[in-house]
Amino acid sequence: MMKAYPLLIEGLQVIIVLLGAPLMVGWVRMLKCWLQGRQSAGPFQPYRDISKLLIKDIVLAENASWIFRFAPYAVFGATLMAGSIIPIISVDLPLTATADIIALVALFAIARFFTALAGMDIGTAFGGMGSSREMMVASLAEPAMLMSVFTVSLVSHSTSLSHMAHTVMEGTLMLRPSLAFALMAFVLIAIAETGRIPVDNPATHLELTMIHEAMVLEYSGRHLALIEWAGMMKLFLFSSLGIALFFPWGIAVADEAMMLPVALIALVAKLALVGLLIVLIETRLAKMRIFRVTEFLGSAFLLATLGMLSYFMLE
Amino acid sequence: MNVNIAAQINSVLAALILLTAFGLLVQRRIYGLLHIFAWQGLFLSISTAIVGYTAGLHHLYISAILTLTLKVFALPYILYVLIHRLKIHKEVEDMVNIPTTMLIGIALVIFSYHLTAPIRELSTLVTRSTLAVALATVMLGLLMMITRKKAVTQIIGFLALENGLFFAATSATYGMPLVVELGVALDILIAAFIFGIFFFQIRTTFDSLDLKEMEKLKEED
Amino acid sequence: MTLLPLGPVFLSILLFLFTAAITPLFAGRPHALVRVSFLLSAAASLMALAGGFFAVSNGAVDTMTLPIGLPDLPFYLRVDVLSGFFVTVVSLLGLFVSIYSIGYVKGFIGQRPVSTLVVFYCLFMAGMLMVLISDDAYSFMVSWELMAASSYFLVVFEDEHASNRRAAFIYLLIAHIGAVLILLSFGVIAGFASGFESFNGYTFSAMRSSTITPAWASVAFLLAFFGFAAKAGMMPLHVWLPEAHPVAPSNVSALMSGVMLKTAIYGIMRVTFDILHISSWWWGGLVLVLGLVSAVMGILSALMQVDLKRLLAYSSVENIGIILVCLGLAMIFASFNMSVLAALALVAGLYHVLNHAMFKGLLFMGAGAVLHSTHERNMENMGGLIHRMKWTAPMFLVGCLSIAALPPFNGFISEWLIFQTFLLSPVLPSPVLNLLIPLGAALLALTAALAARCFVKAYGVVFLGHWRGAHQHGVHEAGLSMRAGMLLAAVSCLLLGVLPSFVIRWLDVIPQTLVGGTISLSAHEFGWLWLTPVSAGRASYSAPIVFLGILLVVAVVYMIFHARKTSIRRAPVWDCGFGKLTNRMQYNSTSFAMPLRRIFGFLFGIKEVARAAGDPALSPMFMDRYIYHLKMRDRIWYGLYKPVSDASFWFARRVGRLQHGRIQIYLLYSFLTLIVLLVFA
Amino acid sequence: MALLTVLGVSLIAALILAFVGDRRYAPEINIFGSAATFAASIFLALQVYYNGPMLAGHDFFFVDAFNVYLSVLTAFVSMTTALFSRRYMRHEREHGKVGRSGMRFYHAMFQLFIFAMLLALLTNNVGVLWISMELATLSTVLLVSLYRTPSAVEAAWKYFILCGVGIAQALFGTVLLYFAAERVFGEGSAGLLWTNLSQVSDKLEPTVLSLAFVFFMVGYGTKVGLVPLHNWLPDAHSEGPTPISAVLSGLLLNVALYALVRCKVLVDGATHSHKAGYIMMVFGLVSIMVAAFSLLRQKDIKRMFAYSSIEHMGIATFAFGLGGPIATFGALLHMLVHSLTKSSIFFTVGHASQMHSTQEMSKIQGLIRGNPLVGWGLMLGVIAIVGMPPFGVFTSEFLILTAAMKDAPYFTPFFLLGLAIAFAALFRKVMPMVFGKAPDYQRRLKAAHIPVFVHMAVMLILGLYLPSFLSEWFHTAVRLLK
Repeated sequence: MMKAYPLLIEGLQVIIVLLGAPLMVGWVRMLKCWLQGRQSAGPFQPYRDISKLLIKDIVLAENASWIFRFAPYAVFGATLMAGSIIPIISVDLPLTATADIIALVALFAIARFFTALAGMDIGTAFGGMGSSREMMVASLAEPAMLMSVFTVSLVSHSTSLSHMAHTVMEGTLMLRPSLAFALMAFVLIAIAETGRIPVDNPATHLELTMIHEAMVLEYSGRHLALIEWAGMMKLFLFSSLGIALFFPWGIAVADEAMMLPVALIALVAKLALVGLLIVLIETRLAKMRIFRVTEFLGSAFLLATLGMLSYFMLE
Repeated sequence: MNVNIAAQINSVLAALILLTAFGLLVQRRIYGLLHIFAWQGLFLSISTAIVGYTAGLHHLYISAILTLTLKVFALPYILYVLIHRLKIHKEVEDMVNIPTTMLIGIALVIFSYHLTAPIRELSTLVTRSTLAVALATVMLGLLMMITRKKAVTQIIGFLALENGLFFAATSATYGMPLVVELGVALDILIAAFIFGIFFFQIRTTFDSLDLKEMEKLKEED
Repeated sequence: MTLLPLGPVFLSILLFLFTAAITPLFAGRPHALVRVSFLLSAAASLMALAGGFFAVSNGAVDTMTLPIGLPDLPFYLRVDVLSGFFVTVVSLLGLFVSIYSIGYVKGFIGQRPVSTLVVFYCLFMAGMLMVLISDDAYSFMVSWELMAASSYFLVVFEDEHASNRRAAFIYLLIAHIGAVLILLSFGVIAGFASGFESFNGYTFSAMRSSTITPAWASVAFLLAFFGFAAKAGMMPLHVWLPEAHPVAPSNVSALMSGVMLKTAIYGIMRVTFDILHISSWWWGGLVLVLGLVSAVMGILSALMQVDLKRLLAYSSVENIGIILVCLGLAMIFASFNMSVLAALALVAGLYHVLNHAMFKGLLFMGAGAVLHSTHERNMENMGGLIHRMKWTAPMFLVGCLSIAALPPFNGFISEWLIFQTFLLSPVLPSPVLNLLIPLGAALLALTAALAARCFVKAYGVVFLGHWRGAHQHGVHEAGLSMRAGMLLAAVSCLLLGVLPSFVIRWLDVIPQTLVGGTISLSAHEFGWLWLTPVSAGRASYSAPIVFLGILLVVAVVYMIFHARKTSIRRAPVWDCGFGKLTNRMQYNSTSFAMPLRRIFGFLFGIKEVARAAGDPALSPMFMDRYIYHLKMRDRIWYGLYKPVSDASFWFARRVGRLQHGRIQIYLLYSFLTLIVLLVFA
Repeated sequence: MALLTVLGVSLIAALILAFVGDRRYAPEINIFGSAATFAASIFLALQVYYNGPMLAGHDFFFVDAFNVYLSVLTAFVSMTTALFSRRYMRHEREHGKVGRSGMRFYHAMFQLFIFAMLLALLTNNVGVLWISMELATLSTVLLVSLYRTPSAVEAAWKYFILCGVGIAQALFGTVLLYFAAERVFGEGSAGLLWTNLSQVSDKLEPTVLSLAFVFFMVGYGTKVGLVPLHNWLPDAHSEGPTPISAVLSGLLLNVALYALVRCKVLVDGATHSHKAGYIMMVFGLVSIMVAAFSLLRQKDIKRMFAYSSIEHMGIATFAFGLGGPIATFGALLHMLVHSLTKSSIFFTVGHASQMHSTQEMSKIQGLIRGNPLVGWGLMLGVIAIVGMPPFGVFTSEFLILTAAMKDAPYFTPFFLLGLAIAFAALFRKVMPMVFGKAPDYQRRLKAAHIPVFVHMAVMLILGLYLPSFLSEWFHTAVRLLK
């Protein structure tokens, strides 16, 4: 029984990730419609999109090789794996010990690696452009991301996600400049990583501005469904990662089965807030020129490094 | 002849040798050079004989005779014949003008004197004071080789330098052992043959004995 | 019974030499030569592998002396855990590459005599192994230079092109200067060991026990470090590496990049940890900083390349940088007597040594297979090879994933360990270091991300998309032995990535001997499934679970989605309605790197010229074609090496004036020399 | 007895060859003479090995560990050079570069030259040492101008004058030495015998001896080819026939250095200071640097290797100046291996220039493809000469450099710079010659392969395994030179 409980929670979390991600995206879209004065399709539209795509036949580019066909599975698999690691509802997941924060970043990197390869595979200028830009963004965002979470792990003397969440949760509420810097950096990076405005625009196929969409332009059918779903999960996971690292209060601790409903409610509330934040940012800001992105990410990197330095200098 | 007089005569000869060395340095005409060179050889030979007599070292006589035959007769004669045969210009050109050469020469004499001073203190020989002259002669010979433009004059300078060495040997040590003296003489003889051959080789390949022709092998470009 | 490890290693060296020696017997029968010699070298590698493996797992020290060399200084040979580890690395890749070479070298038959390749290949392998087991300065230097000289001949194997000769020249020059620096370093240490009254001071054991003043120890360290770093390809001494590795035959490039550079790492470790003992922390700081510079600059330069093998070569610079970062950290910790942390850093470094050997060997073998079939090194003319090289493509992908430090492959493990080291570093007594270490972590993270980018580019441009070159006839899959060699390397990449705890348990004895610390107790707190370098609370990673997890998810998703049969239709790609897509319109390597040129271009001397060609009178708006020139100057070459070479030639001209041609001047020299000496003497 | 054979055979051979040197069998006589000398020298070496140093001919000859190995080396290299010159000179004769009298002259002078060097090595008399050094110069002067081209005559003239003047200064040094000795021994030959002098060297007058050393340094230093007294060397090496370049580089420089070191021992004993050593170190270092930089700009292949000889003589001089057991050991070894390596390089260089009818390096290409023996011979020779293992030069440079790092660390950066530049210069020039495609004007050639093989083998063996008798000799010599 002692064994079954964590496994149960793990299963629950996977389901939450799988099902919650489209819901969150739907929520963001809905909010956006409201704010922009449009009529929304409701928070459940993403489910409908995915199931529609799943049913559809696949049209494959002539030149596509097995990489192109394998990539959606790899992307989905890596993202879901990441989803089973982040402490979303409970800090004591059996799989959190499997991979720490560095491995988590690497899991996202796998997804990106394969997406970029798929973009190159079809042999169009679009695909290549998307891959090139995606990897540019990633090559700046990834170190910044690591720096940002490293700051947290320096504070918590650990890179294990559950341990980090524990530490922040149990620590007295104090204003740590390092964590503040890290949080700012994390927000910037999360925006870039999840392909939101002002870095990328998930809603557009305007050729010269897009990054992520350029890579997956040739996907269709269930491949596209997997990619889209994985993208939604990524947004969900980044949000919950930020929550787990910086605002973990409310996440359940081991052997507190009673805490689970509380944790769930807290999660929903926090994610709703994150969605609101995203929508606010996206409606307030315009998309940047692609080479402004480097400055954007550069400042994220700077902030993250400052966070780390301030840990050594000030704390 | 007592030692004192011998020493005096030797000093006079040394002075003469030094004089001839300077003479070689300033002489413009090539036959004149030959004459001065022959005189220098003669002085050297007499000096050697006197030292041999005073010190009772009979092998020095052999040296003296060798010097006489080689330096006074054979070599000047060979050179004379060569110059005559090869129709070398009589006038000798210097690289550096003569007054400057002389000044440098005087400086060298003073330098040699300064250098040999500690040795002079050590030596007990009658000839000890002439070592400076010997060294000066060596240096003046070298200076002559540096300042002259013709192959023949270089050879004369070289031979004058050898004279200086020879003089050093007698004045510092009453002569080297006989084996060495003979060997040195043999070497000089061979050298004389070789430069004789050389003159012809140079002459046939360059049509001139001027050293200016022989400046092709160099690193500059 | 303990197995004595030196015997197999020594026999393996003899077998290599024997193989080189019997080459003349095969005159006129190149096919037989290639088959026999590379099979023999594979056998020899296997033998050395056994010796090296047991050396580490037994932790035994085995010595012997060979009665050659100087009479009072025979060749001292010794295998301990450190050399055992490196012997394992060298011979493991040697084994794979030897198998690969059977097929690869066959491609040269008919074009040029392969016997020189065979001879120098064997000498090269023997030289590397000898470097690792020699235990005195003399035999070390002999082996070191044997390795350099034989690899030089391998680099210059295709000698018709002046550029190849130039590459080999630069290689040998820098290697030799490095060797002389190492030699001088040994000179310093040996001077303290014996005072040069006898030859005994040259043995490493005498050097170990010598007491050396800190100032001279630093001199010795600097000399040795820069000497070895020249060979390792550390920035800014790396210039030979991107020249030499591409022009060598690919099997040789694999060995050079994969393991030869590691012998330099071995040298640094041997001198600093074993012989000198670390005395001040700035040694480590220096190594750390230079390692970081190499890592970042190496990968940036790699990204700019269009030549596949050059790209791989620059990536070696990066990886050497990463290894040096580990060594630097280990040295810093060791100097503060933090043995557990030093052990962790060392394990990370050694693990990366092993990993880099595997994946870089694999990638070079893959590049060799590509070169073999396309006769092309320029990536701008490649593309779509995944359709034609059905075996090479996935194996190359494994290499790319590994080098990009993606789980579940091996590159990630070492990367992970390095980050752990950075994050675990406590507040050190030196404020400079406290700022340096976070910065180092940041730069390392940047390097890792850029590496991923670089290998997306390499794989994408070479294997994916359409063929960009002029002709694609005769592009074919590599032969069986080549595939076997690559497969073995790919499998070891995966195994090293999935089962790290076994490897760490195996090599943990090395930090124990070198810095007196060990991580094995904590590393296996949870059993073999989990990697927990210090404590489970701090960090843990379970490679098998991650691997199986991803595999499981992918399999499940695949099965679910394929439950219902859907038809797959092939269609042309979206062309925006213009309908004139050609293969030249694909993103190529230059365009892929464009964003990066915008960001990091200031580090390189970049000159871009784009202009339209065509008749402007005819149609000023629509040009026939555009011409694009990209010129990239290596700033280090022009800023550091060219001035030195120019200065040498300038000085040589000056010195040439000494030889004036005029005999009187010569006489004047000798006259003046005489006078000067007389005045001063 | 062996001693007389060593000296006598070459003298007799010289006399015979003076008359029959242009016959068809003359090269064989030449080879036979040198081989006999070599055999006798080995016999002599065995005697010394078993019985220790020996005096002979009323103390006129003295054979100890230092000079016996140089004699064997001299005899050996002269033998291989004679072998090489058989094919080489035949080729020159067939192409009309030398006439009958030239051949006669060549053979006779070759043997006379060997005789002079052996005499210089074996004599106990410092004066006779000087005489034979002069004889060695004189016998080779006309060989340098053998081809009678303007540049050959010019080179020979410079060689003659510069070495003549130089060696004259050594005579002055000898006179001063004798002067100092006379005060201990009195009149007579005893004062010039090295064995006597070395026993009483601490009684000799230090001021005189330090003055004498200056003259020795300038005098014999000219023959060693130390900068700035070296100017004759590149000219003479590049213009003479290649066998002569080989023996000049390989042997004459060694013998001159031998003379210098013998004198240095006496001076050190008298002055009890390291002044002579420092002078030698500075000369060595300047030679290394200047030669290295000069190497960078060479166009003529033989000239280039002549500069390389200057560099290596600089290294050996530096090491002798450095002193101490390891450096001196290294210097002795360096003389040996440099001589073997350099002469072997000259063998291949001779063939290479014959194949292309030029000494210009830019025109020599594709040697490995044209003639693998010549190509690989040159390549491996250069690898050896720049000090890469497993060849002998590495061993000596290893010892010298490590010792220098201990005793004179401030000199080593210059040393290192010189070595690096020389390495770069040599490889830069040699690679295009050795590798690449063979040009169409390249001629086929029957190369003399035995000498090259033999030298390579000896170099390789010395690099990997120094026989114990050799090292015992060296150790004895080191004790002697302390």
